[in-house]
Amino acid sequence: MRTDAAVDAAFSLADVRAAGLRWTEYLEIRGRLGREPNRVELAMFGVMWSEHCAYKHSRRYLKLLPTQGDGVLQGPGENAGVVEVAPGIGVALKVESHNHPSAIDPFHGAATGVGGILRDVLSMGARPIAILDSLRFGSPAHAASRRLRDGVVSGIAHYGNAIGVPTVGGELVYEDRYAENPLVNAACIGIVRADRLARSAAAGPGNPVLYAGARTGRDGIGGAAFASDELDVASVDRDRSAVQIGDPFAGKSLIEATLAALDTGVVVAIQDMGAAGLTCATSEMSSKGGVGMRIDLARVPRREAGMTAGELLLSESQERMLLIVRQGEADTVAAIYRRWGLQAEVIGEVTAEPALRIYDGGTLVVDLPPESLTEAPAYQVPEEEPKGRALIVEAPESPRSVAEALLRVLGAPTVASKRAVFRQYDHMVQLNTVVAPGADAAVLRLKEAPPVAIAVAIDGNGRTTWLDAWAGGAGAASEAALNVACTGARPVAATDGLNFGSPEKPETAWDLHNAIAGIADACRAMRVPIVGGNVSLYNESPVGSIFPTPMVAVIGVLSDVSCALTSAFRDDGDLIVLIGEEAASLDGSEYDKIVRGRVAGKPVRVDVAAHARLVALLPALAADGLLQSAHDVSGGGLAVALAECCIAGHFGARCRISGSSDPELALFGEGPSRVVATVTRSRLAALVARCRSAGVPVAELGVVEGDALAIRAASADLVVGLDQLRTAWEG
Amino acid sequence: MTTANATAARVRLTILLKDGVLDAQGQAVERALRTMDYDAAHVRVGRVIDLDLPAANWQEAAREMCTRFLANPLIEEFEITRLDEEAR
Amino acid sequence: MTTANATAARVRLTILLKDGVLDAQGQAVERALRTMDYDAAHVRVGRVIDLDLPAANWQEAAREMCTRFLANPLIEEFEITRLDEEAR
Amino acid sequence: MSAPRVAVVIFPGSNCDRDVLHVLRGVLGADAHTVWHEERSLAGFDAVILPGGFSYGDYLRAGAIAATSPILAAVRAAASAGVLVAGICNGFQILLEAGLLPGAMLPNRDATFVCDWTRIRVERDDLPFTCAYGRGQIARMPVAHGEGNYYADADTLSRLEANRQVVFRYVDDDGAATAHGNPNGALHNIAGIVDERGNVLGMMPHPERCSEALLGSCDGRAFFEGLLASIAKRAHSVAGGGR
Ligand SMILES: Nc1ncnc2c1ncn2[C@@H]1O[C@H](COP(=O)(O)OP(=O)(O)O)[C@@H](O)[C@H]1O
Ligand SMILES: [Mg+2]
Repeated sequence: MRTDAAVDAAFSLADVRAAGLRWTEYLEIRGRLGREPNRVELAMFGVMWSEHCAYKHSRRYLKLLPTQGDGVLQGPGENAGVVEVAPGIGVALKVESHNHPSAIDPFHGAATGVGGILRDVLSMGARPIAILDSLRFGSPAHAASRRLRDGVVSGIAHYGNAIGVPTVGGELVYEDRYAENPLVNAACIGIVRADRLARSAAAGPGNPVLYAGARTGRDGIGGAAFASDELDVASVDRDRSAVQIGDPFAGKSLIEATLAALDTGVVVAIQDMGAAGLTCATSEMSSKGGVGMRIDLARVPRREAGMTAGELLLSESQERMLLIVRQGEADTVAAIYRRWGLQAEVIGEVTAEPALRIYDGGTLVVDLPPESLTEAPAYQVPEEEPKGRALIVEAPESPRSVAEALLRVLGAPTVASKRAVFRQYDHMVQLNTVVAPGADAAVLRLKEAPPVAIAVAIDGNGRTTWLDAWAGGAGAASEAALNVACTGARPVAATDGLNFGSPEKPETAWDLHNAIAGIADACRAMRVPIVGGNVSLYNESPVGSIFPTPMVAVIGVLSDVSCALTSAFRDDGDLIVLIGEEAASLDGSEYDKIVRGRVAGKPVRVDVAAHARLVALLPALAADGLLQSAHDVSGGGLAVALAECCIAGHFGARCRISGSSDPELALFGEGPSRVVATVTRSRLAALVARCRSAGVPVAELGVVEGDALAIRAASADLVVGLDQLRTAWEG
Repeated sequence: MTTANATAARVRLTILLKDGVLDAQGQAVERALRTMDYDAAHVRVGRVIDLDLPAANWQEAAREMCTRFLANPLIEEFEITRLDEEAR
Repeated sequence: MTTANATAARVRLTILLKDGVLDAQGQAVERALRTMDYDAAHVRVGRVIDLDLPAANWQEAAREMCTRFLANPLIEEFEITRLDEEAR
Repeated sequence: MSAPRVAVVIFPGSNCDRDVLHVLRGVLGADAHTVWHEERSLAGFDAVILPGGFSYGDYLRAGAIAATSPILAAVRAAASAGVLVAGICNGFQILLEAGLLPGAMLPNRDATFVCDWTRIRVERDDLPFTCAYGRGQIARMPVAHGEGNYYADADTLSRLEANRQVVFRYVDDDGAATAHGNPNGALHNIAGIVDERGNVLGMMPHPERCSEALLGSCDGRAFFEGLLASIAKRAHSVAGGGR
């Protein structure tokens, strides 16, 4: 490998590898600098050029995503995206993964994941108003998976509850592919006045650089590089510094102090110190602003004696922000942080010359052009279409009846009620939660712009993506948007979290490319811009890669919160209709997995144009009062969707599914663009007319009545009492 | 607190964060003690778990459950002591 | 963890719920240990606080701060031990 | 006669302060002000609310560190002067830790945080805090806490019951104080109590979370309305008495 050994290099291959770099990258660094980097500089390149910070393998695919649209105040490129949801009111959103930290320490890993994403949104000047968590674990039949889940859930609760930001939704999916490498993604939504948007580009030579928040310790040193490594057995015994510990108390004080600091109007730029800590914040802020900084590490507040320059620069201690403040105003801002019991120290100043010069007292320890750190090389690796993917999950006994099959699917851990989890999250604090967790999407009223509300949902399906990456990517965006539309909201923006295995495997590269293309195609059709996101690669363990898992969080706007819908059936005698395309398949379905014990075939690909029509139609129907309830058909198919509407509304239903001659397919087949809705008898004709003129299929399914769910599908008759449904679903 | 059962050992597991690991609770308690005018320093807060274990292999069992479940060895250290008699 | 300062005592305060007060955390840990096939019983979970106190009157100070603040006497009891030497 | 002035105390880590202010000011148009925990006086306020949250991270025990805060001396003084003091959730925990109310909070029966709707029965309608409720009325209110399992020794419990200091009790759908209706294991299903004089109240449920129909219940609004009305009435009777 080391063919250039001839050049008398200052570092050995082992040194370079230990810094998380390739030999060719080291040579590139020497070339860019025209000299040898020193040891500290090499380590800084190691974290900044990690996959986590630099998107070396994903950058070229991310270009496929649509990022512009009406109301986008800030697209990708900042700490979070921002979209205008009411005149002068912006909503910031961003998703972030904390998969590897959570595998190593589920509690602290998940807690710091929440803390980190909150600070990304805070960096935009936005007050965080909601959290969503999207989780993947191995089967809960295994004690180890349950422990992991319980640790993660209590970590999210620990941080989110204390900080006073409601966790209003998320996902919880179990697949054995995640047993060794769980996925813990958290998204945060914040609210900000459009004229108060904060940004991260440093400016104004002579302006002080203010460090604010908690002290720096030896936490998470090299975390960013670490998050880009494959998890192997040895990593569990790796240096304790790989684990970051959060302090939600300091985090809450940091939010209040930062918002108060921004209110003074003297903050020029701000960014959180997350992955790669001080290194990342100083180099990104300088590079974005086309300026430089002179920093003195001796002034950095620290928790431990004897910390080296490298440790101070790479530490990922939590609850810290970096601010550029107008000259002469540093004391004003520092006083605000100190009042909240936090550290605030001027550690340097902005310089006109674009050089990042870092001193440790009198000694110059780093002297780099900021862009050399922020502009990492990108890689293109061979892609190869995966062939013949199929899994035998288990060989379950076949059910005696469709009713029994329904109960089994309804009780499957991925489909069943998640109440035991979201009951542990404060989902009501801040007084905005109009529709709480458990619905298709959460609905939050905006006190700043009544009667406007927003709806938020996050979705992803690794099994579908594994079988057909484009279908999985497009499906994630389509389903999240449809969830939002089912509440009556118009989707306006999205953020994507891409969780994949090693991009150096040709099949994974193919998955990544096609999943992103799927997200792009669906979002473009729906006119939903992607305003930010996150990529987590190398989700591998000794037993192989995870299912490729793109997740998409969508936010939508409801112009009048009183029109918000839920999935619950509302009234005896209401008519049940199926709105949307009929296409469905058992390939990749919950039924296939749970009842038939297999994961195989080709799931239905979403027809993005037809889906966009459906997503646009629902909010219009809701605004005109034509719907009583709406619920998208997803995992478990039509039978499960109907059961969920019955359980939520405490009503039974009598339905007939026509069209298919295969009862299993009719009841449990999954397709991406279907909605179970109800309408009062008197409005049925108007509803049907509206669907027809929008070019969206609609079919009558039945009526809300009694205390049992009765479905006739082809040759099968299914009747299950409401109590039985609830018991199966609630477990 | 001690157990009368001769075949059971009363065991105490004391779990503390390693030096250098952020102890937010310890810091908060230290600040509070100082505002109350106590001259306290280097405050660390941890957990203690008292339990009965089969006397035959209490040490081994205790060590294993700490390593596997009760503590995270990356960031925490633990001590195992026997409460109902001198440790053998 | 111990202090080198001759004028400071390294003190451990162990705080446990009184007998008869529901120890929900102890029960949760016990349930979890049992599902992992450990034969654990009578599990109690408490807090441990290690701190430096002036050596001159560490016992008195420790007792006072436990009674006033670190323990809630309605529900908790505490033990005080010195870590850096035999308690005098 | 001026409108009642209400103080909402903010500790670092409080997180329901803005919610209580929203209801007092935004929904009810009351004259409410924030007071930082380092203040030493509550002069000029007719009522003091300690809101929910995780003051000081709830480290050590929920409310324990906040109870040592400077403002607590002022709260104590206000309480003994007869000013109305209400602690909601973390505020209740702080009042217990400060000894302004008897008893203590233990971690919830299930050892996990619980955020959910509960039903509580209003046991007294003759207090300033509950005068807008009917006696025995059942209110739907959310709880959100990890340590809400009220504990007191047997003597204290019987004293509380004998003096009718239990103000709110968790009940089930049938209105009975059963274990099923109890979200956290609190003894005697206690959700809220007052001190002997009746001007210091602590409650775990969040009335501010159910003061607008949009949020699923308006049952908490009467708590704040009653509080404001009784202050106004007091002021009136004092004025009327031509002191
Ligand atoms: N999958 C993605 N799609 C669109 N934008 C992305 C994606 N992943 C990352 N980005 C954008 O790239 C920028 C850098 O991301 P990241 O390094 O994760 O931000 P941060 O450092 O704030 O965590 C952000 O603006 C982010 O929104
Ligand atoms: Mg960031």
